[in-house]
Amino acid sequence: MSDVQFCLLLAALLFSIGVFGLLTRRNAIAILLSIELMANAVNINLVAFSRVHGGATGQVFALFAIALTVAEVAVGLALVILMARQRRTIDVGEATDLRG
Amino acid sequence: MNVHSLALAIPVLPVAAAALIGLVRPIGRRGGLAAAISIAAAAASLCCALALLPHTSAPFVLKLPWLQVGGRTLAEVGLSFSGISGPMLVMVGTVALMVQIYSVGYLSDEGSGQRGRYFTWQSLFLFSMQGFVLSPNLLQLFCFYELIGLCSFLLIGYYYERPTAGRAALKAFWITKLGDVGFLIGLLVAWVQYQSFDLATIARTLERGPLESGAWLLPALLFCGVASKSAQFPLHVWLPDAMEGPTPVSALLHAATMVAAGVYLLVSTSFLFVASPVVSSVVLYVGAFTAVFAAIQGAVQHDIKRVLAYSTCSQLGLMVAAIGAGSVMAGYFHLMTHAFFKALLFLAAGSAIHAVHTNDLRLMGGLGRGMRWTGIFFAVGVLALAGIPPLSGFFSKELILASLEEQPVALVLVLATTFMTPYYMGRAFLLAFRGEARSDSARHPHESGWSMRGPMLVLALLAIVSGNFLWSFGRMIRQPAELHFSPIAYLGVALAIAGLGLAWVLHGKKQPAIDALPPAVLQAARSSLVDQLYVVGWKHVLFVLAAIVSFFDRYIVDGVMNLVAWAGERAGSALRRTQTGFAQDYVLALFLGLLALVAWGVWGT
Amino acid sequence: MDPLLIDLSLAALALLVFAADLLMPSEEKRGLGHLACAGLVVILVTTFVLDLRGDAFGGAFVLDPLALWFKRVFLGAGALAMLIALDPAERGFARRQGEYYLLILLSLLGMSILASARELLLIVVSFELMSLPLYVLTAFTKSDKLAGEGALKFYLVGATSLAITLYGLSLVYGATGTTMLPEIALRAAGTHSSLLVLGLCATLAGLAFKIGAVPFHMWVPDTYEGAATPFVGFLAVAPKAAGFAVLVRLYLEAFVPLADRYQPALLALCVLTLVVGNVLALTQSNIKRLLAYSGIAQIGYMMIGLLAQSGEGVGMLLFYLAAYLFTNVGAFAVVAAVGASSGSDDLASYRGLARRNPALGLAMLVFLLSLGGIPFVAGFWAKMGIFMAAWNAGLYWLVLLGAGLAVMGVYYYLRVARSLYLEDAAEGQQPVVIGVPLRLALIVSSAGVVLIGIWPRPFFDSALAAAKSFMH
Amino acid sequence: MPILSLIVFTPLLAAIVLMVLPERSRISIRVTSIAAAGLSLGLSIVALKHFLAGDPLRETLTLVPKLGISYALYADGWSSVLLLLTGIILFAGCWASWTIEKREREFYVLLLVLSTGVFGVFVCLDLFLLFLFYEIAVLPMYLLIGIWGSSKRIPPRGPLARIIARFDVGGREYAAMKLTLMLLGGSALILVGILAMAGAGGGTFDFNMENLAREHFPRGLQMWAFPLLWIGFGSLAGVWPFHTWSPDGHASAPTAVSMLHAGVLMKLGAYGVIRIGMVLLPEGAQAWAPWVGAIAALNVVYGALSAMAQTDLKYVIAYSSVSHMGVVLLGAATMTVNGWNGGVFQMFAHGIMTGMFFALVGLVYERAHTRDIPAMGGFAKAMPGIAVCFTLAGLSSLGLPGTAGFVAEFLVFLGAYESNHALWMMPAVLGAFFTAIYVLRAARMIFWGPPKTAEFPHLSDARGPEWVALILLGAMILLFGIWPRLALDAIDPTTMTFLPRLTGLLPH
Repeated sequence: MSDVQFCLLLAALLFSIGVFGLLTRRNAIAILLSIELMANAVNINLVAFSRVHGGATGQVFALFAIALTVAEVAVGLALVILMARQRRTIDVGEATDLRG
Repeated sequence: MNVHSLALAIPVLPVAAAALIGLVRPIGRRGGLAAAISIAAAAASLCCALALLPHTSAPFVLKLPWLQVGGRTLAEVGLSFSGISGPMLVMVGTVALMVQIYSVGYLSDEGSGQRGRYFTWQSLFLFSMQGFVLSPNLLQLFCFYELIGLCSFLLIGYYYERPTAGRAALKAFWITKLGDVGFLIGLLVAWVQYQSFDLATIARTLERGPLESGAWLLPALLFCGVASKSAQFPLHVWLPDAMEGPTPVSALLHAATMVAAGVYLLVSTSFLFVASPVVSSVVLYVGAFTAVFAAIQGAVQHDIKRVLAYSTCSQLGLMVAAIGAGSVMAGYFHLMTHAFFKALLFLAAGSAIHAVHTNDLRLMGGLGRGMRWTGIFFAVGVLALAGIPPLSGFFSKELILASLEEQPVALVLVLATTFMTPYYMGRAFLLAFRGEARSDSARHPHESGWSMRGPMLVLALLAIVSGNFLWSFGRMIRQPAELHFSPIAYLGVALAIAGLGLAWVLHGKKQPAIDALPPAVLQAARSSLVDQLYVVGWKHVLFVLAAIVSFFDRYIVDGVMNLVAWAGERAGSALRRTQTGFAQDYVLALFLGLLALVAWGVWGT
Repeated sequence: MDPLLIDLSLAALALLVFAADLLMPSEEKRGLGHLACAGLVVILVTTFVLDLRGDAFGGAFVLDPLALWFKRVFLGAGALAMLIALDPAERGFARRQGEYYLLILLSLLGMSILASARELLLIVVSFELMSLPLYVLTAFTKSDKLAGEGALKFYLVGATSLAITLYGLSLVYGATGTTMLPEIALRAAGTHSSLLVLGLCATLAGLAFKIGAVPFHMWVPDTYEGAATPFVGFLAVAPKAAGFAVLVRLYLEAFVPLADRYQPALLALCVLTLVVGNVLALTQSNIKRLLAYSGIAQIGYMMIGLLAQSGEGVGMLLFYLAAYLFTNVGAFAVVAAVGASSGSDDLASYRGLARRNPALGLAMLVFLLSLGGIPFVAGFWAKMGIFMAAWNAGLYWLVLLGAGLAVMGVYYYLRVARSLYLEDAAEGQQPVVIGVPLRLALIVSSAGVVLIGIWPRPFFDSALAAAKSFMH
Repeated sequence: MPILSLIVFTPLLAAIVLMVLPERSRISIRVTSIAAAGLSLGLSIVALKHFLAGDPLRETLTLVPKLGISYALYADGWSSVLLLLTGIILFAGCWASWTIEKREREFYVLLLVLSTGVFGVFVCLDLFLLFLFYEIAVLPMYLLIGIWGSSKRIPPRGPLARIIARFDVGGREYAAMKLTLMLLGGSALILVGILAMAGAGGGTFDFNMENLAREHFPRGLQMWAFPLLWIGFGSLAGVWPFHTWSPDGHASAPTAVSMLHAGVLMKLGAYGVIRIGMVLLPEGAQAWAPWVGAIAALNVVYGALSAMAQTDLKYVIAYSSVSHMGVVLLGAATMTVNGWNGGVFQMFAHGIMTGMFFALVGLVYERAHTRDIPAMGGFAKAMPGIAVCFTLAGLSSLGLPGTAGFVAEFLVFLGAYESNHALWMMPAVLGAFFTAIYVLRAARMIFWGPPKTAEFPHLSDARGPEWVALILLGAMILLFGIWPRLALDAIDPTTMTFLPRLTGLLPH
């Protein structure tokens, strides 16, 4: 199997791990990390593809993606802190006042 | 004043009077004024009818398109004056006028507004009847037929605060309506078979040749209407109850209008019956049976008005039977004579009741002494009805018997009737006017005033002489009119006298027996079996059905609708549970959705 | 004119507000709101006076009638949201209100660019620029636990869907080797690589989250309930419109060659959204949740326009968005007013509103009717147009379903109308008083709803024209 | 002068005027609405005259050409007769609402808006506009019944008792909601049906009825589009089993609303079924005619029997409407000249008659404060005028000659007997007989007999403005019963223009 396919497989694996973490962990930080994992899977994809197609598009895309995820996580952490302030916990399972 | 406007005036005058009294409150509230207007109108209309009588040789029809459908005329409204309608108009006019005059005295102690209402209905009734008689086509006949039913409904229910009056009125209306359903369907059949409602047209079509099929349908359906209005078995049940109305009303109903309408319908459509022998024989036997059946009932009543009612019923049976046997002449002429003496009888009975304040024969007796005039009038009526020559009843009964010579069964039945009629009429007379008074009120009865006696006198004279109009009558309706004194005729007279004799023997003593017939007969006759049947059909079929249907509607049809709404709400609250509030469930849903999409996209198509 | 004009002026406005926020003393920050609002109105007006079209960055950014229509919707929503927010901001977070307006402006900037983006990277970036401020704004009232919770859920689902979108787009890029939409369309025409299909399905999932299509909708009610009402009015309209902008660009331009592959999936989403949205709204007792679910149902109707795969469909979608803008923002404005006076968003607090404040009651009735698709208000023509487009596209049974569900919708809208008009106010319920800006917002939105309802023709014409220019 | 537009929009203008009138000045509110109603009535008479004179009124104006929508009004024979009906009922209804106190202004506003919708449907040639007007006619009902209606709780029994209890059957809000939802559900079907016809051209829409009447739609489309229209419009016309909104709705609604709803709105449904469903989709109509006719015949008997079992006066009248609308649809299903003429005439006759009934029920209820028939009795002495009017209306409903009801029913029976299904005539005639039973029975229990309670003899008869409605409607019943050609001469030509489209397909 070619190295590109290898990369894709790796990315898919990474993505799935992220998904697993996202669904199983209750700790908000851990969840953020899992989301990070998924985002990184994307980056691997992009880099791999840019190898295939040549040109810099893929890498640029990847760089932007990294930047975006960072911003995203920053906001996320802010929200987690807010939760910690309000509820004295960062267990996502605790925040279930809104439902139905 | 030409004939056309005369003919027009006959129905228009009364309806104008009715409108005047009914709609103009000030007039309606003054009973006397109302009576005056109504009587004036009736008199005027009678005059017109009389003035028209000589012109029967020149029949004419006035028409106006009433329903324009599909660009052509579906039905017309109009007047048709002919030898058939001429005498009827006069008879109806006379009796109605007499009854109205009589009512002034009879209802003198009624509330004035009430009398206004009474005379409104009276005039309306006269209008409907004359309009009916003058109708040129089946549709118009039907319309006025129904109006007659309506008017009798209103008049029978005149004492609307008596529960019994209300019931009787509705019973009359419903049963006649039931028959009219047949009549109505008959109209549809007529249209489909003959493409016209016009009697003349239908007659012409028939002359050209009989229908290939279904010729019996129309007359059969028409006879339903006849039977209901003319109280033929088994649709006669309303007639006795109709006595709830004021006695003059009964006189009008039973002599000239309601029941006469049925027979007149039979007369004016007789050519249809001729065309189908089957139906004719049905008519014959129904008539004959009704005659006897009612006569038996009449013989056991205690209520004088009911006796008269049943006698009407049985006399109508005779007329119907005669027409069924093919002799329009006989039936129609009996209708004429009967109208006069039956009206007379009712008015006389009315004046007796007015004096004694009861209908019950058991509480009368000996009234003849106090009320000589009334007694005589009643006696005249009885004799006429019994068919004693030379009174009018004799002539018409002759004709009827003669017409039945080829019909042995019917003949026997009718002869039985001719024997029983004098018996129960005689019984009624003797119980009411002879013997000892059986109640205080009967001891010192006072004769009623001239406003009541006058009309009775007129009718009495007519009851005596009207038989002699036979020949002119025959000329008018263009039928051979001769009395052939066959053995049956003599037998008839003999039976009549025998009947009277029997009555005298059984009830002629000072303390007469009220019921002389064997108990078994009384039992049988009084158990109103037919009535029971109606009640069952009414209470235990119709209303049960209605209850079932409305339950079905409320709880099944409606229930389903509610069920749908309910199911929707259930689904809503069920789905709400999926919204758990756990963020990760949301994410999970997201991924499941993703998987579904991918699966669909990659392997879906 | 420069195609970037609108976006540049938005950015400038944002910077202006930012600077002013730094300089102004913390007492009269209210002025910022007026400034931002006025600025938005000015920009909105310029979009009408100047004839703007053209493209930049080698076609990566385009200003066609389609983009212009979306931008106007965003600007309108933004301006109205500002108006509604003025008073509550003054009351709730007077000192921080500068940030509030700034964030809304930034989000608007993101949307505005998004509407014009024809290049994957630009799409992603502007998409984020739109989304991040929304998370923050949701949690803006820091003291409110519910706001925090709503924001967290919104964020988690959003971040995840971003990752999924990115993943999908990366696959798309991989399969086609380009990020320019027209290019993608050309290259996609040949291939049927399952990689590409995988990619566009993943992308679809990501975007479905943004527009709140079932089953990616679950954040919607919670976020709406949690967030501050004035902001919800904005959140319920602008981002959804933006999501549709991307969907239109991607799926009706770039991925058209693969239409038969994603059409069934889209159809399934649409039907699910219609049914679930309506059914869930049946039994809601909190007006914000009710409007959230009904909004989901509305999204379902808009997706029908997408499914029609025709210029007419897109045009009707555009029209629907315009109608939805006025209707929904207006409805939330009323909710904001009532919530401010009664402190609760429960249906019970709407009892006898028609007597307590007839104008407000009537306005709410108008919005409800419009949501229910009743004649002579905007919503009717919106649904009608969508149905007609669907009919011409041969989606007969979808029309039947939609029409049937619309009746179900009327049921829960009437439930609100009932408490407005039929029930009498419980004692202790004061007459509702509303400030000038909110009243202005209400007047504008209800006027819009009624005008479109009575004379829809110009809107139809321009919407169809815009769509035509896009779907040649 | 755009007479038709005036007819249609006068009530709307009046409604707008009312909104600016002060709530307090009740007399000016009443006068305005009555004046508007009177104007519409007068103009509708003009419209009828125009048609009879041979130059029917017509107005046209294109609205949204891109969607093939145009503003086209046309008053043919049917329309002008139904316009007249609407005018009469509206006018009478305004008078009958004289005693409304609660939020009077809103009441009249909604009433007038509603009647604009009704007028619009009857004269509109453009299906799309027709649909708009239809919705306007239906929707105000929700508030009209919900706010001014009256509740009568039926203690739920039977298998579905629990659910029925949940929905507080008989409550006015339940009735209003049920009515609105069922009718809107119907309108959804109508919408689809209309789109099917208008979009049949493919790609473009054309909603103009006259153009559509020239088209010949593929049989397949007709086969499924007709039932949609039939059920859609039929649900408003009270077609079984979609009639269940009508008893509750009519019973809960205030007097004037019941008058308008039973008197006019149900006619919208029937009008739609014939004028749109049958005329535009002849083949579908032909194919479905047996069903339409059979269910209509069922309606007649079913409605009559249900009415017989009711004890609530308003329910009796409501069910009788169901039965009589069955007659209308039966006439339509016969597809004969007589049947159609009768059907349309019955729309008119029943409208007047049932309007009068509801007006009377309102009066009786205001006086006796009960609608429970067994609890009443002996009213004739206290209120002779009302008694007479009630009897008159009853006679018309049982089809007594001399009243408008007879002409209509007779023509329908005739049509049914001529048609391919002669036996349909039987249930119809039977239904008429049942009507005679329950109507007169009710009349007897209410007005005849001795007074049930001590205060009944002191109740007052109708007075002042209350007479207007009664006299107007009563006069109409008699006028059109005695001289039906007043309406029939207008109805017949229109029937003759439409019917050939269907009879052309008949297998004669």
